[in-house]
Amino acid sequence: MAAKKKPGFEQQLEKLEELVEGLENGDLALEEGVERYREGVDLLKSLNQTLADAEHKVEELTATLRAELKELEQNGDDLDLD
Amino acid sequence: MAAKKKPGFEQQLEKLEELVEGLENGDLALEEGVERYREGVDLLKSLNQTLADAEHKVEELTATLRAELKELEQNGDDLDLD
Amino acid sequence: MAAKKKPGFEQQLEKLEELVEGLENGDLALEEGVERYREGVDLLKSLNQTLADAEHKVEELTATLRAELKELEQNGDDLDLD
Amino acid sequence: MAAKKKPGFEQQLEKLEELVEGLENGDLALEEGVERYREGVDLLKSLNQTLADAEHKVEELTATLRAELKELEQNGDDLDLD
Amino acid sequence: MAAKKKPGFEQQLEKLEELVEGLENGDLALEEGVERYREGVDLLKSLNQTLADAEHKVEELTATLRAELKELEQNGDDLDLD
Amino acid sequence: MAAKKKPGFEQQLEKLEELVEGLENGDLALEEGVERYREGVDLLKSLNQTLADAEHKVEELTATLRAELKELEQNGDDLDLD
Amino acid sequence: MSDRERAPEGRRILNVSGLLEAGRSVLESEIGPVWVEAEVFEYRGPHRGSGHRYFKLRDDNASMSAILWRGVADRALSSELRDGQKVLVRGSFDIYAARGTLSFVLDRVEDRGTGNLAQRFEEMKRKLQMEGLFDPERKLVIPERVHQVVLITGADSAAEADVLHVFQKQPNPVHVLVRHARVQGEGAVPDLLAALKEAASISPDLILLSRGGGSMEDLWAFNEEALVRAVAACEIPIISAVGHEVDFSLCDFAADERAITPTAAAQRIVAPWVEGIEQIQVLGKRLSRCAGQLTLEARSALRHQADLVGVMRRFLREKKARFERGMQSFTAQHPAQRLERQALRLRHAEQRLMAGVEGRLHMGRVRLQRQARGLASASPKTAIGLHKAGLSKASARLNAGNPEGLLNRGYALVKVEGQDGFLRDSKAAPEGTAIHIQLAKGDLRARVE
Repeated sequence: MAAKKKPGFEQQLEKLEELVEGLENGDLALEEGVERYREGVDLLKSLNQTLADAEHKVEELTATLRAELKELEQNGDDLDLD
Repeated sequence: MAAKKKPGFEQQLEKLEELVEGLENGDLALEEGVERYREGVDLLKSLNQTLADAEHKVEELTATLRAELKELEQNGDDLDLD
Repeated sequence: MAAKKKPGFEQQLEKLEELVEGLENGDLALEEGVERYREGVDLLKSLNQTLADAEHKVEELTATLRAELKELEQNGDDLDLD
Repeated sequence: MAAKKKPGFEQQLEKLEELVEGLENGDLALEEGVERYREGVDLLKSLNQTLADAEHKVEELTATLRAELKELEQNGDDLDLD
Repeated sequence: MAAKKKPGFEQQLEKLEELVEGLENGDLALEEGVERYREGVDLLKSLNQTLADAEHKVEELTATLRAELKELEQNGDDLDLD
Repeated sequence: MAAKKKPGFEQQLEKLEELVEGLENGDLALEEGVERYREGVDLLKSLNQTLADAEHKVEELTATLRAELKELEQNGDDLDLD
Repeated sequence: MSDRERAPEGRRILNVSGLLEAGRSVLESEIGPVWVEAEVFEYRGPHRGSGHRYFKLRDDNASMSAILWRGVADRALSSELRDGQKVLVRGSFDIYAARGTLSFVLDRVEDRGTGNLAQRFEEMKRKLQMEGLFDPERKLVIPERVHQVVLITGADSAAEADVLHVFQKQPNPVHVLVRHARVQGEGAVPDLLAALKEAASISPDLILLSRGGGSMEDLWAFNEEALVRAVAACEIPIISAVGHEVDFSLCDFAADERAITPTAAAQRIVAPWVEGIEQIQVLGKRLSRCAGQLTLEARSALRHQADLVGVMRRFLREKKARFERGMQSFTAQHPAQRLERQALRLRHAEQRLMAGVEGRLHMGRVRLQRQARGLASASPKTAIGLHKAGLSKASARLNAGNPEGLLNRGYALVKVEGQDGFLRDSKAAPEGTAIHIQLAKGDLRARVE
């Protein structure tokens, strides 16, 4: 549902890295630097969101997984009774 | 009766193992990793489901056969009942 | 929105530097000297404004960024509880 | 707005100095001397006005510059707070 | 405005000098001597007037100049505050 | 205007002296002597008048001259005060 | 032993070889050579290379590796051992150090004999064996994990209970279809044959043919040729679990696999499922461990890039510094000095201008004064004075020559009234002539008498 053509987390991260490097080199014009900063902030926001979403999803999945494992363990306990 | 066209338990298990190994190698992009994780959890659920499905299922073969025969009769009148 | 054809910060700064060189050479007529001084002051004003605008924009963005970073760190801590 | 074809300050000053030399040489008829003096006074008036105007303009500009510098310092403080 | 065909101060002065020399030589008839004397006095009067006029004009010009300078200096005092 | 046909002072004086010499020689008839004498007296009167007139004029002119000189010197003093 | 010296705390530390050596010596001293009654299991005959026999010995509950060295076998065996054969053996434990495996090494082998039925059993077995009915190539592969199994067993039998107990106790998705059949006595074989047919008709993954233990007579139905052949011919894989571990039936040989007991058979089916569950659990745990890792790396990577604020601050600071440098050099160029210089030049010109004009005026005045004084001194007053003196002298001389001076001495001048010239002859003045007499002082008018 989420991202079809949206660049992935790593791609965005690389873009952010490039951006930071560009800013560190200092050859940028002031206005360009500010624009890059804005892009960087947007990227970071987007990355943060992506990460939070991923974490949320992972948490949900982990909850499901735990439940499944618990169920399995109960079965496993039955096993141990033998 | 249960899983005929559904990928077999072994296949699913193998797939899960591959998936876990892939995740453990850790070279995956975040979204891919989460997706794999989801697949893993789904697989685990499915496996668990497979296990849970037929549990304690004991039937009389005679009854089963009768039921099948009945079904056969209904479906194919042409068929010899003998 | 602001500057379309307005010369960039660096261009203005270079212009200012040229101006200073011209003033240092000192061969200027009185009126020209004053005119240059006026241009210099105008440039300084404009540069100052540009810089202030940039700083303002950066501050705003930084506030956003800080919020994101805070979230980034807090979320990470939540994750550590796992 | 100011001087388009009006001779510049330096040119006027040179003219005045030539005039003074003529007066100092003393070969001039009395009436001519007085006439030159009148011209000299006119030139002086004009030069003084020009100089005063320039000073006034420079003062104004300097005031503007000071204000900008003050603002800049304040902004600079803001920046350091970051 | 002043003297168009009127002989200049120096010319009159020379005439006066000639006149005085003529008088000093003393070969003149009584009436001629008196006449010359009269002419000399007239010339002197005229010269004196011319000189006084010139001085007056110069004084006026100087006064104007001084007033102007004073005014400018008051403005100029503001500059010294810099 | 002055003396065109009127004999000058010096000429009259010479005539007077001639007349006096003629009288002094004494060769003249009484009537002639008286006549000469009368002429002499007339001449003397005329000469006296002429001389008095000249003296008067010169005095007047000298007064004017003095006034001018005074003025000239006073102005000169003013000048020196400068 | 020397290890002890390296362990000052008194801990005894062994290496693996040492431990195994210790184990071996304990086994040797504590157990030594013993007699064991057991069933041969997984017997494969002489090893192709060495001629030694490697197999297993077992009872109902346990099994162990056994080795019969070639030399011992040659001496102790009249014929090759076979699976299921009950034997009395003597031997002792040995540890194969390279693998750490424990083996029972035999030095004596004695067969535990069989009865009358055994004779028939052996004949039938030999016959069917000759036909190749028991050939391993004929055997069907038992599926790794069985989903559906048909259990053919006696109604309310211990075997059924045992099997179902296993299925119920352990988690598995196996669908068990039970087909009760008579398993001994009259009609047992046809019923079993019918059961086989029915079972095969629904194509399960596996058929489990099971019966509890009993005497050879009790179990004999499972040695009947018809059933044995049907079992061998069945297209569905069959596991045979007839009797106890010591009890062999020909069905066992004909089946695709033999289980020593019904319980063992059930476990054989369930075990892969249990293993599967364990596998799933392990994988599940590994999976959940990956979960944290997944976002952790992303987060740390993101945090690593999070110094954007600092970078931007440095960026801005540099810009600002350059601006400030420019500004300082500009403010150093304040035009005040320039203006002052110009003002100075102007003041100088001004002073010179004023001094110039005053000098000019002064010069005119001085010249004029000189001429005025010259004029004053050249005034014609002196000349007038001189003329005055000359005139007064002339006046004196004139007076001296005045003919009227005679009158003072008493002379008188007489004129005929109205005639010029003095009267020098009285004749010229008859009586009555009016005459004019001029005296030194005053005139007289008279008439000649």
